[in-house]
This record gives sequence, structure tokens and C-alpha cells, in this order.
Amino acid sequence: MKQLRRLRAICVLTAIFLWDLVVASVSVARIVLAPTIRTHPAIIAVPVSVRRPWAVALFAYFTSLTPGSTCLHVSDDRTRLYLHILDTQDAEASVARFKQLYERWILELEA
Amino acid sequence: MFVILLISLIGACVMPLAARVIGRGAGLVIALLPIGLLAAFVSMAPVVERGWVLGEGRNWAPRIGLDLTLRLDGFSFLFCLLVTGICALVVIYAGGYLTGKPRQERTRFFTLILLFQTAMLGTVLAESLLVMLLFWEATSILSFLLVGFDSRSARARRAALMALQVTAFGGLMLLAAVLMIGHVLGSYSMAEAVRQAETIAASPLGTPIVACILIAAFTKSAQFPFHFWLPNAMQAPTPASAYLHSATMVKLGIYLLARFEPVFAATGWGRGVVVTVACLTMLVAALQALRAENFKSALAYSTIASLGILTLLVGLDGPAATVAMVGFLLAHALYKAALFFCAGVVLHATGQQNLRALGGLARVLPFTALACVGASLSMAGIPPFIGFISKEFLFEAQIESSWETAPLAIAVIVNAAMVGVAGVVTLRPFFLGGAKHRELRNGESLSLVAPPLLLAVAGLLISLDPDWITRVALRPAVAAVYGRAVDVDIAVWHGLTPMLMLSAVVIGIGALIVRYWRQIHIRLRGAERFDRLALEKLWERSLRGLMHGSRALTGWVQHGDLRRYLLVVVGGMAALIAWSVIAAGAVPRLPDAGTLRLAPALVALVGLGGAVAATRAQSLFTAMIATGLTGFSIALTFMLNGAPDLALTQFAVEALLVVLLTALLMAVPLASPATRTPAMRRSDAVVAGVMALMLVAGIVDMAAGPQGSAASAFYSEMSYLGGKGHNVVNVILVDFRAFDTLGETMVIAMAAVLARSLLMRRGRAAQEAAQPSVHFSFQAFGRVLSWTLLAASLVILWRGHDQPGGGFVGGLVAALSFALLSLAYGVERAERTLRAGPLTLVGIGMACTLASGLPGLIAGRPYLTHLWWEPVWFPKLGTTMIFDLGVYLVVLGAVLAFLFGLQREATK
Amino acid sequence: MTCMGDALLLTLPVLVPFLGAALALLLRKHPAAALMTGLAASGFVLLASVALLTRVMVDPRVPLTVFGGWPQGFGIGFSAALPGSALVVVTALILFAAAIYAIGDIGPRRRRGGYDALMLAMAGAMNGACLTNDLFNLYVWFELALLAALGLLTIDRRPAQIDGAIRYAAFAMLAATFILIGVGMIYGMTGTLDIRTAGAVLADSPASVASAVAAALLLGGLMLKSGLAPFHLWLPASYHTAPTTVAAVFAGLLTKMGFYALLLVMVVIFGVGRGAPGGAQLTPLLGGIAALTMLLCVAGALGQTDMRRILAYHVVAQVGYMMAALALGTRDGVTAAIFYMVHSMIVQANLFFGAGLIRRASASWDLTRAGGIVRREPLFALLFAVPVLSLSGIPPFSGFWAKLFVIRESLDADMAWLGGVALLAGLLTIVSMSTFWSDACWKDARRTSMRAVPKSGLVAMALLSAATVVIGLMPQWLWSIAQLSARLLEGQG
Amino acid sequence: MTLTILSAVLGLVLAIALVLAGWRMVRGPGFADRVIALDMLTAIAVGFAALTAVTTGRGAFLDIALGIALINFVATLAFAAFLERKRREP
Amino acid sequence: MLYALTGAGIIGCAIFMILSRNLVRMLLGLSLLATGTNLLLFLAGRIGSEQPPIIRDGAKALGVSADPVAQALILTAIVIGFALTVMLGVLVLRAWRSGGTVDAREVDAAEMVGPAQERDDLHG
Amino acid sequence: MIVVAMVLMTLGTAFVLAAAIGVIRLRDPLQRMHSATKAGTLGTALLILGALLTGTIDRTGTGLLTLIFLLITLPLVAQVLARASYVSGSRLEGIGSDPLDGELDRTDEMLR
Ligand code: NA
Ligand code: NA
Repeated sequence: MKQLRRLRAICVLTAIFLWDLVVASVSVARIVLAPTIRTHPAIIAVPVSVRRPWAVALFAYFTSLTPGSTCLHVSDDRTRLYLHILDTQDAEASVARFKQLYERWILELEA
Repeated sequence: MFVILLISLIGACVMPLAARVIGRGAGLVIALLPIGLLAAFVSMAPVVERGWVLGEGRNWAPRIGLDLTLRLDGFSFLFCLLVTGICALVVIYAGGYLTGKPRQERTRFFTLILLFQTAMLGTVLAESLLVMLLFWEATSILSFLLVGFDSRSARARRAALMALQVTAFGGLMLLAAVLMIGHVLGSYSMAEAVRQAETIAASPLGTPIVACILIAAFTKSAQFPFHFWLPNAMQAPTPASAYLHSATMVKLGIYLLARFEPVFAATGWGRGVVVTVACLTMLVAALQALRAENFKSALAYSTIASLGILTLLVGLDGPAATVAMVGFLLAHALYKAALFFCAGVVLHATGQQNLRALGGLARVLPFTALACVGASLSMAGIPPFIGFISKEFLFEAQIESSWETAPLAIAVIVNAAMVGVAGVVTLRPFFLGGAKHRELRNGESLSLVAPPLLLAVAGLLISLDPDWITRVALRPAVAAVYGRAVDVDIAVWHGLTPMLMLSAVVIGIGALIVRYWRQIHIRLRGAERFDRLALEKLWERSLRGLMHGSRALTGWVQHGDLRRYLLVVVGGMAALIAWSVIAAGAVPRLPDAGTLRLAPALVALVGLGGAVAATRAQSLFTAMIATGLTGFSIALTFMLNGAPDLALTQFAVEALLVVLLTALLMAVPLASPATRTPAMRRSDAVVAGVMALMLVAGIVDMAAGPQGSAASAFYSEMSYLGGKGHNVVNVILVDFRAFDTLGETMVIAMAAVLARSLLMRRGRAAQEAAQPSVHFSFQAFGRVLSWTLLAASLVILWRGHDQPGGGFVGGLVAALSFALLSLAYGVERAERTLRAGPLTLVGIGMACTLASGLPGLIAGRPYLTHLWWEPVWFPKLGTTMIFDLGVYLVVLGAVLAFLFGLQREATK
Repeated sequence: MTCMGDALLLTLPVLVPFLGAALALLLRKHPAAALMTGLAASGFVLLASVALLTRVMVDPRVPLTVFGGWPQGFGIGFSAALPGSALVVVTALILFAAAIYAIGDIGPRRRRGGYDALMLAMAGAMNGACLTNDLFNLYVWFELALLAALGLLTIDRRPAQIDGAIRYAAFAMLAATFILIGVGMIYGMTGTLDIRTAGAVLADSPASVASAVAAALLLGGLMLKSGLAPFHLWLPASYHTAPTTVAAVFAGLLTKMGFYALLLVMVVIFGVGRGAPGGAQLTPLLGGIAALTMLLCVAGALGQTDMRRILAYHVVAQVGYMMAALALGTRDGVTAAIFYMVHSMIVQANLFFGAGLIRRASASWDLTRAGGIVRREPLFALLFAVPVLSLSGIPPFSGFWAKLFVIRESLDADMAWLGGVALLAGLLTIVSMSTFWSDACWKDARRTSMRAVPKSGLVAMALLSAATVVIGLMPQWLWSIAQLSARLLEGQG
Repeated sequence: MTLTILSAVLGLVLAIALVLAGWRMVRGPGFADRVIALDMLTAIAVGFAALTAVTTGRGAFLDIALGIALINFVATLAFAAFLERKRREP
Repeated sequence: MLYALTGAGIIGCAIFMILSRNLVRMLLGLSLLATGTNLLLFLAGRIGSEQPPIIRDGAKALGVSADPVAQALILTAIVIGFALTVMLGVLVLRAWRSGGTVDAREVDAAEMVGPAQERDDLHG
Repeated sequence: MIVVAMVLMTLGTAFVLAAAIGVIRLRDPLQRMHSATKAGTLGTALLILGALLTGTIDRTGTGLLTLIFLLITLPLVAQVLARASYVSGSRLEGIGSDPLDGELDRTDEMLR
């Protein structure tokens, strides 16, 4: 049962991963090719619930694939990720999205 | 004669050992050698007397025109008698003179003297000019060693060096002359040279040949302006002075002149030069002799004057001159050696040789005084001594020759001066000045007084009964020099002749000189312009100037600025190419314009752009990035033009360079202040641009030429059939041209050794490098990625024979995997993972590569012939794989040696 | 059987040093074992090389092996044509002497730094360069020699060594570039890397810009390697920083190897002396280069008091003589160059050995501080006089004949001026070397306590001095070899 | 045939991308800019390898693509490490 | 022609850098020099086919392809050039560590003569 | 099939070009990094995929491995580069508040 849940988590993560990759690229391309460059970059801190190092690394990995976001730094105690967002109007919403999209499934894996 | 030379040589090495065993009497024992040799020569007298020439030939090196022919004619015979006879006396004398010196020194002295005797005999006996040159140089070297015998004395060393440098200069001139004669005649035979004197003189090389011979002779015989070395050479122990610097060696110049008289006589100007130089020498030397206040230097200058007379006589034409020359040669040897012996006794006894400080020695050194009187009378040309006879001949020769007044007048003056010197050196130390020396350091001994006495007596006896010596030695010698027999009539009394009158005049003036020596001496000493005539200052100053000039030149050339060195090299190279192209007169060809593919062209241009940017970069980091861009673009260019192996290797190299050079840049400051002025940059750019243009011209022309390589075609055919590999490049590397790869593997291995010896090692770092701060994700993924790379490197190694890859790239990729480890976790961790030291890896790799060629060798085939095993159930296996594995290990080990060392240094 | 023997004999001079180097590298933590490896390998190579030379002299067919067993021209071949095999013997002799000398000169610290492996690699590189038939292979050996040399140069890690090594490396890499481009162009023109084949192809094709550029590049690159003026600037600044044994080996081998390659390339590929298109236009330049080198470098030696610098300058000046001989453009000129090369290799190495012992005795490289050798070490003073006299061109030592041949051939080639320059440089050499010997050996020592010179050093010097004397007394022997070599080089063997 | 022409065109586009990335590499202004541009080169190189594989029909070039992917990211990481460590020095 | 210009141009730039007195710049120049040289060597094999010199599966011999010999030579040259560059880098680093400078004008220990050099010898 | 391949390849190349343009046009290193890594890698991935689909090359395994490896390394490179850019003091255009201030050392002046 546990194995099955993990398998499902992996599948979902892969799917999100591939989709995000495309979205990220397209969005970057759109920004780049727009007549005028208009970005709203930001650095945000995301609290981390997963505890295992590999899980944190995985979280950082997936956040770095997301459209226009990259994990800039992981705090030494591994409780926060610092992300650089290429273009965001609402930092809070972004944080929520990361936790909702990735951390949920990684927690599933870690369990 | 070979036997004689050989005995002389062996004896010179063996006999002096007696001095180690025997104390006082050593000289007598050792003298048996020269006495024996003298006897041997005397036994040949009957042959020589008949005017026959004894010749002996041995092949030495015929292919280089060198034969060891010896030849004994009358002139050589006279020299041989003098050389061996005086040597015997010198050795006996030295036995006494050196008493009390350490055994080692005595042995050394005797060895040198006897070796010198051999060298002299060799010089005068040699028929081949090359052989003569050989011995001639040996006399110079031995003279150097004897002059500087007391090597603790700086003066002695200086004098020795001067003597050597002057005579060696002459030796080189002689070498040039001999080679030119050989070039003209095609033979190095002296007889041939004399026979073909006209040919030599008439050849285009005639003038340089004669000039070289004259210079050689003048330096050896201390003729003006090379005379200055001889008085200094008196630093030698007195027996050596007596032997080398008065009786024998200095007369080699005369020997040479006499032998080559026909040659320079044939030039028309040779005689004039010889006579002029001789007269100058005589004058200068005579005056200096009167100035000298030192026993030995007075003798030395008088020797120079005598050598001048001899030179003059060689220069004069007519048989009488020859007779006079031969006679004077003998007379001078006898009396001058005796006088030196006496000077030696005085020096030995009193430790003093200043003529003004000596006096009244006749009482304590009676036999020496006696010998001195005898020799001096001869030197002064007082009858019935032999010196008188020779002087008579001198005047006769001058009157007979075509040279008239000036030489004659000079000869009179000089001879008068000689009389003066003879009187002074006899009277002052021995008879005048009261009893200054009651306490003597050493008294007379038999071995000290017998030689000078013998010589003095001989001088008297010969003149009283000249028949024997005339018959045996003089007449053959004259015949040999003059080329045909001359009736030599030697007697003390010739009747009242002009010569006798001249003699009387000379003696008269001489007596006056003796009387007023003190005044003349003081006057002359005060006149400093004579110091300038010494010329030794000039020589020394020019040597010092040479040294200074050399230092200045070297300082200018070797200024230490690397940039200017490199500029010279690059500029020189460009000039060389330009010369080569222009001188070859070829016109550059242009290749057919093929279809230019745009993308690869653009990629190549990006590479060029990177290079340009690298030159303009302010920061070293930027320069490095720009360099990397070039490397990257060129790698792409390779790939786009059908060279995947090259591309892969170049990519790997670029990546590793980044890893390694960033470690270097970590240590050094990135911002570099300007090291060149704008003008320098401009000139550098011009030089670099010119160089690049030259290369373009060459490469374009080459590319336009015909194409097609037999080797390529062969490899393309044989790579699979013979080398069992699909990847032709790899098969070339591990099989066809495996030997290159082997060498290259060694190159990398040695680079690793260097890196290991220059960079810090584990344990040597006092403080462990701090754990670098690395992104968390990097640390999380690093290990996996590193193992992936390592696995990939093994795949690349394995597949290399058929697909792009191989040992090199494999090793580089494996090294990259460790680079990754060390970047993520620090160098310690990477080193721990490797376990073995990088150099051990390198050593094992070298062994693999080298050993992979051995099976072929053992199987009786050439080294590196690869053997294959192709079982059906397994992929083919060959020794190439061991070879490639070795390459892999060496590359891996070497890069790791660099990597670990550099990273340690960087984090220090 | 003979073929098999030939292959073995040709392989050993390279294989043995390399195997020894691998072994020494693995044994580097045990200096004594490394020492024995070095000594044994050097001795074995000497024997093998003598056997090879004997084989060449006995049997007129030139031994040849192609590594990998491929047909000739398609693999890398080694052939024991003279003068290569003769040079291998000299190289082996010098390296064996160096191995002996190193007993007293190279301590455990240096051996742990990889001394033996580096030296053996150098030996292999030298022998490879002498025997190879392949142009690119020659380049590889040069690079190996360079790397080994740099490793040896910096073995003590002193600043002066590092600095010297940087200069050396910069020049050597420039040289390598020139040579490599030259080699590449030869391949591009002829489609082969075999030296003789390339020469034959070039001789049959008309002069072209490409061949002119390639000739100049190879000449310039090899001039850099052999230290010919004005490209000699790196040499006096780097040789003198190395340990004595290393400096001796450098002096004996490195520049001469460069010159050998220069000779090979100029004579075989560009036909200097045969008036072949491609290289003929360079001949007039060679004389000027030779004269400049001789005079400039002897002058350099005159201005110094540091023994190693003096000798380093003489090293270059001697290459000038060889170049002078080559510049004559005649076969006898080439013969004289080869003779000079052999003489000079032995003598230069020996001189550095001697300088090292003098330094050992008087604790200084400075001539003004040295002295007293004659009284303390008379045997050494005598042994040292041999190379000194030989370098000065005094008979009956090898240098006399070497100089004599150069001057004689310059007369025969109607380039007497070059002989004159050689004579002048010879005079300055005498001045320099006589002062050297007098200062080092005759003068009284400034220091009262002198250290004894190691016996191993004397043995090494005796070995080389004996060779000098033998050549001096039997010049014809070497001359014949050199003459045969010149014939073989010109392809008329 | 179309494939060949397309490949040539795409190659040119990639070359233009290379020029742009190279421009950034050379111009900077910061070290970080240069390094990022360098990383861009990896993608371009792999792209070139894939294109060449198509035009020549040789799988060997895909091996090269893999090789480049394997090799080049190490260089980027090394540069990044350099930037991190160099920061404290003047 | 274009490649010849590129290769020679790179070599020209490299020479310009080598002439700089900054040792690191010189080092980078030498690395560039090797790159340019390799490109010129590639031209010696002529530029033509973009087919790699790899025998196709099933074939016994190589068809039309780029010249394999030149490639083998360059491969060797690349690795040698790499070894030399890194080795020089090590030397430069050592010079920096001992003298605190990478300016060639100040790295002149080898050109020094006299007492300083002597001290260095005796205690080095 | 071949059409799909060609479309993929074209698309991939377009992405690479877009990424390169981004590297030129975007205003600070961190933004450029987004463009270089993400768009660049996707473009390359599409190119490889397209190449595999042309059917002229029999190296599906190698191609897929390359794809996977690129995708694995892409976020890693992005993260490491981002941090390095930040730490090396790059100017950050338009960043309001910086929560990393005080958490991560950073050079005051940009390394250039
Ligand atoms: Na006469
Ligand atoms: Na007259």
C-alpha cells in the first residue's frame, strides 16, 4: 500500500515536472521575446515541512523547474528554501503554490 | 724516433715517481731519461751529418688527412740536442733547487718538465703540420702550468694566464695557417709546404697564411708587440724559466719562421715585416733590459732581444744569415740557460733578486760566480767564447744581406746593451756592492753549480774547438734551413774584418754601459713612457675591456624582461618566415572556393571573437572565459567537420581547464594592472598580426596544394581488417601510431610527477581546508552525478575502439567525476574516495601501456604489435585494451594530481 | 632472427627507460630502490645502445622496426641509421654517468620528488628522438623531454627554479607550436609523416610558399630548442637553477637533441646541402645565425662569474659551432657538425659535473669564491682539466678536432669568414675557460674548510673524460661514423 | 533532402544563438553573467551534436551529445564554486 | 581559407597575450595558442567531408570521411597542450605563492646573479 | 513521423534561440539564468527528441540518456548558478525585499 502510494507520488511528480518544464520554458520565451522586457523578480523564503535531506533536495529540485523560479539557497537547518522568482505579482500565492504542488507529493514519498 | 718519443712520454709519467722515493739525488736519477735520449740522438749524428733526412711514418688517421710522420733533419737535430741536453741539466739542477719542497710538488715539477721535453721533441720532429700543431699547443699548456707552478701566488697565476692566452692566440693562428695550407695544397706535409712555397704565396690565401704564421711565431718567440708575456713568465720556477723561456720553447717561433722562410720570402713583403718586427723587438727589449732591476727580468728582456736577433737573422736573406742564426741559436741556449741557473742559485740562496740589493756574492757563491762570468763573457761576445763567434756572424750576415744600415745600427746598439746587461748581472751581484749577504738560506750544491758550469765550459770549448759541433750539428742545420749545403767556417779568429771592428765598437759601448749602469738605469726607470711599451697593460686592459664589454652586451641582451625575449622570438620567427618565403620566390596559391557552410563558419568566427575578446579583457577571469569560448567554438568546429573524437576531447579538456584554472585564479588577483604601455601594446599587436598573416599565407598555400595521404588511405582500409576497430582515429592512436600515444602517455605522466612535487599533498597542509560552502542541492546530488560520470568514463573507454571515445577522453571524464566530488564535498573527500595516490595510478597506467606491447615482442613481432582473442561467446579482446586502459589510468592519475594539488593550494 | 634481434635492439633504448620510469614512480617512496632502478636501467640502456651501434657498424643493412608490425611508412618506425644510433650511445653514456654522479648529488628528498622517473623518461625521450623515422613522433619526444626537464628543473621548488622553469616553458611552448604547425604543414603537403618519404616528396615538388613557411617554422622552432641566437635568451636564465646532475644532462643532451632534429629536418626534409627546393633559401641565414650565436654567447660567458652561467653560455656557443658546420651546406660540413655534436655533448655534461664538484668543495657557485682544488683534490683538478681543455679546443682532446673540422670545412666550402668567426670565438673560449680553471682549481680557497668531493662524482667524470680523450686520440673513428652518418642523412648510404 | 536543408537552417539559427551567448560571455558585465552565458553554450553544443547526427546519419554524434551533457555541467559548477569562493577576496 | 584565417587569428591573439607581462595572461595565451595550432593542424588534413572517420557497422573499410590521421595528431596535441597549460599554471601558482606577484618583471629570480642567488642556493 | 520530428527540431531550435535572446535581453544575471537554463535545456531536449524521431539514427538509448541527464542536471545547475550569482554580488533589478539578507554572505560589489 505504502509502495503504491509512493509510486503514485513519483508518477505525479514526473508529470508535474515535465509539464512545468514546458510551461517554464514557454513563459520565459514569452517574456524574452516580448517587445519590452517587463519582469517583476523577487526573492522569497518558503518554509519547508519535509525533513529528510533527500526530500528537501527533491523539493528544491522541483521548485527550480517551475516557471521562472529557482531555489537560490537552502538554509543550513534545512527549514527554509529561498527562491528566486523571475516574474511574480504575488509572492504569497507563489509560496502557497509550491507547497501545494510539490511538497505534498514529496511528503507522500517521505512517509 | 717514435720509440724515442714514446720513451720520452712514458718516462715523463714514470720517472718523476723517483722524486717520491728519493730525496736529494732524485734529479740525477731522473736526468737519466734526457741523457739517454740525448745519447740516442747523438747516435744518429752520423746519418744527419751526411745531410740525410730520417723519416718515419705511421698512419694515425689517414681519413682526416692525419699521419704521424716524423722527420729528423739537421735543424731538428740541433733542436733535439738542445732540448734533451739542457733538459738533463735542468732536471739535475732542479733536483737541488727544489730540495725541501713537498714531494708532491717536486714530482709534479719533474713530470711537467719531462712532458715538456716530449712536447718539444714532438714539435721539432713532426713532419705533418697538424702533428706539429698538436705538440706546439702542448708546449703552451705545459708552459702555462709551469709559469703558474706556484699557483698560490696571484702574480704567478696572472702571468700564466697571460702566457697561455697570448700563445694560445698564436696557436689558433697557426691552426688557421695549417688548415689554409692544407686547403691550398691538399696536404699537411711540411716538406710539401716548403717545396711548394711559391704556390702557397701565390694562392689567394697566401697573404692570410703568411700573416697567421708570422703571428704564431711572434707570439711564441715573444716578438714585439707580443713580447710582454715573457718577462711575466719568469714567475715560473727558475729551472723552468731556464728551460722553457730561454733555451727551448721560445725558440719554436724561430723554428717555425726558419721552416717557412721560403713561404714568406716568396710573398715579397714577408721579409720586411719580419725584419721590422725583429728590429722593434730588439730595441724595446734592450732598453727594457737596461731598465730591469730584477735579475731574472733583466735576463728575460735580454732573451727577448736575442730572440729579436734570431728573428732578424731569419728575415735576412743570404746564407750567412742562416749560419749566424744557427750559431746564435746554439750560443744563446748555452749561455742564457747558464745565466738563468746562476740567477736561480742567487735567488735560492738569498731569496732576493733585485740587482741593486745584491752584492758581493762571489765570496759565498764562488762556483756560481765562476759560471756566471763564463756565461756572461759569452753573452757579451768576448772572445774566445762562442758568443763572440755568433756575433761576428751576425754582423757578417747583415753586411751580406740586402738590408743595410738601420738593422745594422740597431744590432750594434742592442749588442752593446747585451754586453751591458751581461756585465751588470755578473758584476753587481757577485763582485760589487760589498758583502751584503753573510747569511744564506741555501748554499751551493753540486747539483746547483754543475749545470751552469758545464754550460759555460761548453761555450768555451765549442768555440775553441768548433769542428765537431760544426760538423755534427751546425752544418746540417744550416743546410736544412737554407735548403742546400753551405760552407760553414767557424773559428774565433777570422782576421781583421769589418765584423771585428763592429765587435770592438760593441764591446766599447757595452763597457760604458756597465760603468754607468746605475745612472742609465735610474734615468730609464724614471721614464714612464717605457711602461707603455710594456704593452702588457694594454693587453690586460683590453682583456678587462672585453670582460666589461661582454658584461654590458650580455646585460643588454639578457635584460630579464620576458616580454622582450618573447618579442624577439616571435619577431625573429616572423622575419625568418618572411625571408624564407621571399627568398624561395614562390607565389601563394589560393584554394578553389568550395561551398562554405554558414553555420560552421559562424561558429569558427565566434572562436576568433573569443580570442580577440581575451586579448582585450580587463580581468583575468574574463580573459579565461573568453579563452574558454574559443576552445568551445573550436571544439564545435571539429564536430561540425567530421571529428567527433576531437570535439569530445576538446570539450573535456575545456571543462577540466575550467576546473583547474579556476583553482589557480582563486589564488591570484584577478584585476591585473596594466603591464604594457599603449605603445607596447601596439607594437605587440603588429608583431602578432604579422606572424598570423605569415601563417595564413602558408596554410592557405598548403591547402591549395594537392591532397591525398597514402597513410590515411591505408588506415582507412586496414583499421577494421588489421586493427579490429571501427573508429579509425582510435585505431590509429592505439595501434597504427600507438608509439606516439605511448610517448604522450609518458608526457602526461611526467606532468603528474611535476604537479605532485610542486603542489601540496595530503598531510602537508597544516590546517585542513575549511569545508567550502556549497549549495545544499549540489551536495545532495553530487555523489550520484559523480558515479554517473565515472561509469560513463568506463563506457567511453570500452567503446572507444569502435565509437568516439577511448582512453584519453575516458580518463578525462573520470577525472571530471572526481572534480565534481571535490567541488561538492571538498578535496579531502575526493582523495579519500580515490584511496590510491594519483601517482600510483599513473605508475600502474604506465606499466599497463608499456606492457601491452610486450606480448607482441615476445611473439617475435615488433613491439606494440597487438594480439587479439576473439571467442565467439564474448566480445573480442585485444592487447589494445590494456594499452587504452593504461592511457586511461595515466590521464586520470595525472589530472587528479593536478586537481587535488591545485584545489588544496586554492583553499589554503 | 636478425630481424627479431633488430626489433628488440631498437626497442630497448626506449622501452627500458620507460619501464624503469614506471617502476621508479611506483618505488618513489623508497629512494634507495629508486636509485637502483635508475642506475640499473641506465646501465642496461648503455649496453643495449652499444650493442645496437655495433650491429649497425657490423652489418651495412640499416636495422628497422615498425611498431605495431605495420608496413614501413604506415606505422611509426625506428631505424638505427647513423648518426641516431651513435647519438643513442653518447646519450646513454652521459645518462649512465649522470646516474653515477647522482649517487652523490641527488638525495632522498629529490628522489621522492620523482627524480629517477623524470630522468629515465628524459632518457627514453632522447633515445626516441634519435631513433625515430617519424616527424610527429619526434615532436612527441620533444614534448616528453620538455616535461621531464621541467620536472627536473623544479625538483627543489626554489623560486629561481620556478622562475627559470616558467621562462623555459614559455619558450618551449612557443617552439612546440612552431614545430607542430611546421609538422602539420609537411603532412598537409606530402601526406606522410615519415621523414625520408616527406623529404623525397618535397624534393620532387617545386618550391612553394607552404614549403618555405614550413621550413622557416621548423628551423625557428628547432633553433629555439637548441638555443641558437637570437632565440637563446631563455637558456642562460634557466639552466643554472637546476641541480648539478640535471644541469649536466640538460647541457649534454637537450640543446643537442634540438640541434640533431634541426640537422635532420634541414638535411633530410629540406635538402640543405643538396640545393633542394624548400630549404635552400635558408642556407645563407644559417651562417649568420651561427656567427651571432658563437660571438654573443661566448661574450655572455666572459661577463659572468657564476660557474653555471658561464657554462650555460658555452653550451649555446657550442651549438653555434655546430650550426656553423651545418651552414656550410656541404656533406663534410654535416659530418663536422655531427662530430662536434658528439664531442660537445660529452664535454658539456662533464663540465657541469666538474662545476658541481667545485661547488661542493667550496660551497659556492661563484668563481671568485672557489679555489684550492689543485691542492685538495689533485685528481679532480686533472679530470676537470680534460673537458676544460677540450672545450677550449686544445689538442689532443676531442674539442681540438671538432673545431679543426669546422674551420677546415669552412675553408673547403669557401666560407672562410665563418671559420674566422669560429676561430675568434675559440680564442675567447680559451680566455674564458683558462680563467675558469685557474680560478676554480689553482687559486687558494677562501674557505679554510673544504668538503671532500664524492667519489661517485669522480667516477662519472672519469667516464666522460675517458671518452673525450679517446675521441681526441682516435678522431678518425668518430669522423668515420660522422661521415657515414652524413651520407646516410643525404640518402646516399 | 528537406531534412538536410532544415538542418542547415537550424544550424545557422543555433550559430546565431551561439553568437548571442558568446556576446554575453564576453560583455559580462559581471562574472555571473559570463558564467551563465557559458552554461547556455552547453545547450547549443548539444543541439549542434543532434543536428549533425541528423545530417550525417551517424549515431556517433549523439554519443558526443551525451558526452557534452556529461562534461559541461561540471565546468559550470566549477565556475559557480569559483564565484562563491572568490567573493571574500578583495 | 576562413578556417585558416580563424586559426592564424587565434594564434595572433594568443601571441599578443603571451607578450603580456602578466603570467596568468601569458598562460591563457599559451592555451589559446594550442587551440589555434590544432585548428591549423586540422586544415592539414583538409576540411571537406563532415562524415566522421568511423567505419559503419557491417562495413570493412572507411568510406569518404574527414582525414583520420590529422585527427589522431590533433588528439595527441590537444592532450599534450592541456598537460603543458596546466603544468604552467602550477608553476605560475608556485611563483605567486613564493613571490606574491604574477608580473613577469618581478618574477626574475632566475635572472639574478650574485649573492642573493647564492643564498638561495645554499639554504634552498 | 518525419514531420513531427522536423517540427520538434524547429521548435527546439527556436527555444534555444529564445533562450539566447533572453541571455542578451534580460536585465540581471539571475533573470538571465532562468532563460539560459530552462528555455535552453528544453530546446535542446526537443532537438534531440526530434533527431531521434527522424529515424536516421539508431541511437535511441543514447539520445534518451542525454535527455534524462540534461533534465537531471538542469535544476541543479540553475540552483548553483543562482546562488553563485547572488553571492558574487550581482545587481538584482527590481527586487523589493531580500529575505536572504543576513542569511547568506554576499559581496558588496559585483565581481566583474
Ligand atoms: Na735568413
Ligand atoms: Na747588405
